[in-house]
Amino acid sequence: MKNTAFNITSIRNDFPILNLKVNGKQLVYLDNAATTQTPKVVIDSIVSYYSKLNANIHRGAHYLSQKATEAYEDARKKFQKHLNAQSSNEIIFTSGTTHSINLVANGFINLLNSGDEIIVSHLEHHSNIVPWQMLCKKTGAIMRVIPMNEKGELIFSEYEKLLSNKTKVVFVNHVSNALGTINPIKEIISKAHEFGAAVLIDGAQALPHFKIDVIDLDVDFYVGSAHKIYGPTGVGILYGKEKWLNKIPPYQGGGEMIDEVTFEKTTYAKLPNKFEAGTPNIAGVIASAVALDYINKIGLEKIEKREAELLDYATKKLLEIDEIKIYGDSSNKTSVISFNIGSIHPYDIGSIIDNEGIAVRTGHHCAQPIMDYFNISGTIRISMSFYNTIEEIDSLINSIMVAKKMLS
Amino acid sequence: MKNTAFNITSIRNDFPILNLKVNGKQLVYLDNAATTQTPKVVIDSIVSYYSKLNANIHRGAHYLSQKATEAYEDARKKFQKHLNAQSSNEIIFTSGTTHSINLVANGFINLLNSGDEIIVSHLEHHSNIVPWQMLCKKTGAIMRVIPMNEKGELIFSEYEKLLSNKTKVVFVNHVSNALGTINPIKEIISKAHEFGAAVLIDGAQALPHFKIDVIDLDVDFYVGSAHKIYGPTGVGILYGKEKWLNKIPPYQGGGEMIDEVTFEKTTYAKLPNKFEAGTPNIAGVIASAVALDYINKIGLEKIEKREAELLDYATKKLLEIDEIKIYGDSSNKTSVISFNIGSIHPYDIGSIIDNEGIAVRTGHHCAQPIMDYFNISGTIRISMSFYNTIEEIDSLINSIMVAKKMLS
Amino acid sequence: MTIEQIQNEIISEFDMFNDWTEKYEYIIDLGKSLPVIKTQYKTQENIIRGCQSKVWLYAENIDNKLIFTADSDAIITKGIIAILIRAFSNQSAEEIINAKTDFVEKIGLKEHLSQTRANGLSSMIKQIKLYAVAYSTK
Amino acid sequence: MTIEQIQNEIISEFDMFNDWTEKYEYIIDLGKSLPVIKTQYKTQENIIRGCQSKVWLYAENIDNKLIFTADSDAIITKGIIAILIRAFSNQSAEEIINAKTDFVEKIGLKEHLSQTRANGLSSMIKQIKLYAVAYSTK
Ligand SMILES: Cc1ncc(COP(=O)(O)O)c(C=O)c1O
Ligand SMILES: Cc1ncc(COP(=O)(O)O)c(C=O)c1O
Repeated sequence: MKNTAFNITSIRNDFPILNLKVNGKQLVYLDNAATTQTPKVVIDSIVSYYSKLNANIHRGAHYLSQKATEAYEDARKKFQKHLNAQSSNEIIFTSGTTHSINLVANGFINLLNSGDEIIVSHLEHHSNIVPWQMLCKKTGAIMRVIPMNEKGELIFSEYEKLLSNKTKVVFVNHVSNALGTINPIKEIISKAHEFGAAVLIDGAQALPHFKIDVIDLDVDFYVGSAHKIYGPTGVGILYGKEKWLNKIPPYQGGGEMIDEVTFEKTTYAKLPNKFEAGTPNIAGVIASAVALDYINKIGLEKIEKREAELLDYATKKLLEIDEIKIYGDSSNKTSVISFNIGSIHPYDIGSIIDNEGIAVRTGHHCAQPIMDYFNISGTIRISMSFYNTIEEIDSLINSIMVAKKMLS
Repeated sequence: MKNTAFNITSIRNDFPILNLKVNGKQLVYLDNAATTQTPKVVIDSIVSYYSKLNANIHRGAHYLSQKATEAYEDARKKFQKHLNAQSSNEIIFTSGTTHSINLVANGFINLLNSGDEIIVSHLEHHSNIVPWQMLCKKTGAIMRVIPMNEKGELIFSEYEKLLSNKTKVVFVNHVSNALGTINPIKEIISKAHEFGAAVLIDGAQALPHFKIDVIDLDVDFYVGSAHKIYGPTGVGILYGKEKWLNKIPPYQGGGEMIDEVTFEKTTYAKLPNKFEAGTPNIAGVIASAVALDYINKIGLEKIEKREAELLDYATKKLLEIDEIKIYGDSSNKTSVISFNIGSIHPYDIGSIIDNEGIAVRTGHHCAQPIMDYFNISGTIRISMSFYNTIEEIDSLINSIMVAKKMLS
Repeated sequence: MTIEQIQNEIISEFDMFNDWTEKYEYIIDLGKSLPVIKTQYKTQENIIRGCQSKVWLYAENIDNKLIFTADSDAIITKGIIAILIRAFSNQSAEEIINAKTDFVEKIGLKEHLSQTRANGLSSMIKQIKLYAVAYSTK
Repeated sequence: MTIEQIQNEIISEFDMFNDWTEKYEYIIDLGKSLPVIKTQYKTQENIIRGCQSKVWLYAENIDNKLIFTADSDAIITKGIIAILIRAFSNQSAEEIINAKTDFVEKIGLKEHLSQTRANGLSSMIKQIKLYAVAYSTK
């Protein structure tokens, strides 16, 4: 049974790094959209893997290899269940969101003809732009962009106008990493399907915050990174509908993804191995499933609620600062706030508050098109996790006030 | 100062897993060519990363992000130094050997024309065959195969005959994973260079055993996996000459590998970032450098010597078994022995000795062409590391005798 | 006997073994006595994928009962498949489809007989059920 | 003064600060007084890559001395570059090429002024040295 109260002290104790002192000050980590911190259970599972289980998987007939294979395949089943995928064949482990997107984009090389169209949103991370640009270059397909408005929301009516029978793929993030905007992906997907287009949703910033149901969404591809959902670095998730994963060719060649190899001809393995060439990040994948268990034990509804409270409080407090401008004020957003103060360069504020132990991100957040839209070079971005506290937000505000004073 | 004696007890104590009991028996791990075990210092460095350092790298202006970036870039410098590369720009971190090879193979798409030739050896792992087959399919290039002899050695004179001005790339492993044969790569490289061909050496099975000097070898690309050199899973190394890395296009699109992104046009970052799209396996890369330090502290000459002793002993003992046939008896090989006993299926022996805690690999070892050459479906392969012991080899031999008896 | 009865019989037989050696010796013996598949069915199509050793499996429908024959190049695999055939052969398609398969764990096969990718043992059971499904819809 | 003398001067100035706030206030003040680059040189080519904020740096050769001017959109970056210019400007190309750069660590800039990829600070120093090399070979 889940307990109903949210015990912040006990939760913070789950994360060893949250006790760290930085420059003599208590670390205040508000850069969770870049990477989340790692609970002890996840770290322990890595230690346990290398101390008791380490072996190459799938290929071995010995005990360790079988145990490691089982743990690896159990992780796949956990992600399948978590995303409500129909089959574990639909879950591919990659090295990150970026790898997942490249794998899918590469898969469309032979499915696109010159003049076909693909649709991206103005809110994307570079990882969901560049692979598709590379694809356009190779195929002659044309990229169309769903525009955004001042609030940092996509303009749905413009999206509808872009769609046509020429549209073959639509790729949009579920949540914007730079602004926190939650996009209406269910509607985006169903509209695209009316024209027979496939939809890839970049869920890197959504998976840490709420429950995803790929069947309900009817999404064709859904991708994310373990390091953004309290798991280790070097692991990505790719959900793909079985029919799509069967349709697109393998991305990488190597061990595991083959059935038979001769110099004349190679036949590829079935799903999911077709897309998992070489030795995967075995320890990382197993630990990612432990991270998933961890957040599910807390409960994603509780996480969502907690983060909404933090967002409300931080927004209110920040808005009290003179000359602040928050970018992206959709009513539907995650616990991310992107802002600038007057004409002060975000880097100046970031550097100064860093001396107070406050970790925020400054810059373009790998989303230059959004910066171009607002005609700025970057923002200060705070991104909160359920383990952050009201006190931490107060520290942030105090430090910003100090920085502001020093800089004017 | 290095101590000169090889203290096996203290070395074995460095590896927590070596004390494991399997099916009630002491684990005897002889599957090191598949993956090596992980010393405690490496495990500790992962724990320490997630407890004190975890942050996304390169993009952040805050303390943790900078410290993590420094540790990551220090790891790059360690590999540079270890391989004697001229610049740290020549070291690219990937997710594994397989990824490294695919990255390079992809890079040649626009450099090959229909009718151009590429040369592979008969001794390759599937990871060094399939990506090139995919490349041939895309470019119309033709794949030529360096044949092997009964001893499991490449026939150099045949290689020389294959070379011509049509040859654009040669890719050969340094050491065969299935047989242990050490190939004469220095000669292979210099011959290829006479015809202006680039050479990729798959060093997955060489890096754990001896010192590599990329300048002395004059190799164009050299690749390997951290999980085979006592490091973690999910990390690969790619050395490439700067001129080649500048010539080939990026493999994946995403964050970090770009300079500027607009929807119209994207410019790519300089080396090494051009090839490291997305958040890398930060913890894994840092831990890989710790593994490198670990083996360098023991000393690769000492490791080579120790492993040669184990190889001699094991070969001698195995040859005493009736009806044994060892595949690959080059005088120049690493501590790998591939064999069969009479007409017994390797899987049968592997399964039985597994019950005695002995971990060996059975099957085609991702090298079907070698199996086809010997007209067998697979072998039993033992692969020894410096931490293995004479007593372990004795246990292996005893268990094989038991299996042999049960099976005949 | 019903499938369940046969499975229970197998479980009690395996219960008698004192250690893995006895069990393996038994499996090896079973392997030697496996009802051998006719050469004409030992084809590429009848190979079960996902096993480290080669396994051919074929089913015929005789008087509304499925008769399985099989072969493998590894003797232990042959022994395992002999156990599966004993449990499932000579039964109706419907009974095979509905049969439980957890006896495999109960006799400690899953534990001790490590398999390569996707567990060869489950591939075999899957293939047996697939045959039953195929025949039941004919 | 030689580059080394200037650098020592800077080090002793920085030694006097009691905490990071004083140091930063000083850097910010320096930023405000940075010898400003002429607009015509504030071009795309003169941008230093690898800094999170934009940095333009330009060098002129006047009487065999290199005169550096610079600008940045961030004030702290401006302050840092002002320190670098103080250390390296108005010196001969050769002296700049041979100058040590470890004073940056000694004044605790490397420690406290975190930079993005490839350390913006080292990019700046590299660019200064590159200018010197370019002029010395002309
Ligand atoms: C010679 C050789 N090349 C390539 C590989 C593939 O390495 P990885 O699976 O780590 O990508 C291996 C390991 O299995 C190998 O032994
Ligand atoms: C929305 C979005 N997409 C993609 C990525 C790229 O993820 P990764 O760097 O883990 O590949 C990120 C993270 O930076 C992101 O926020």
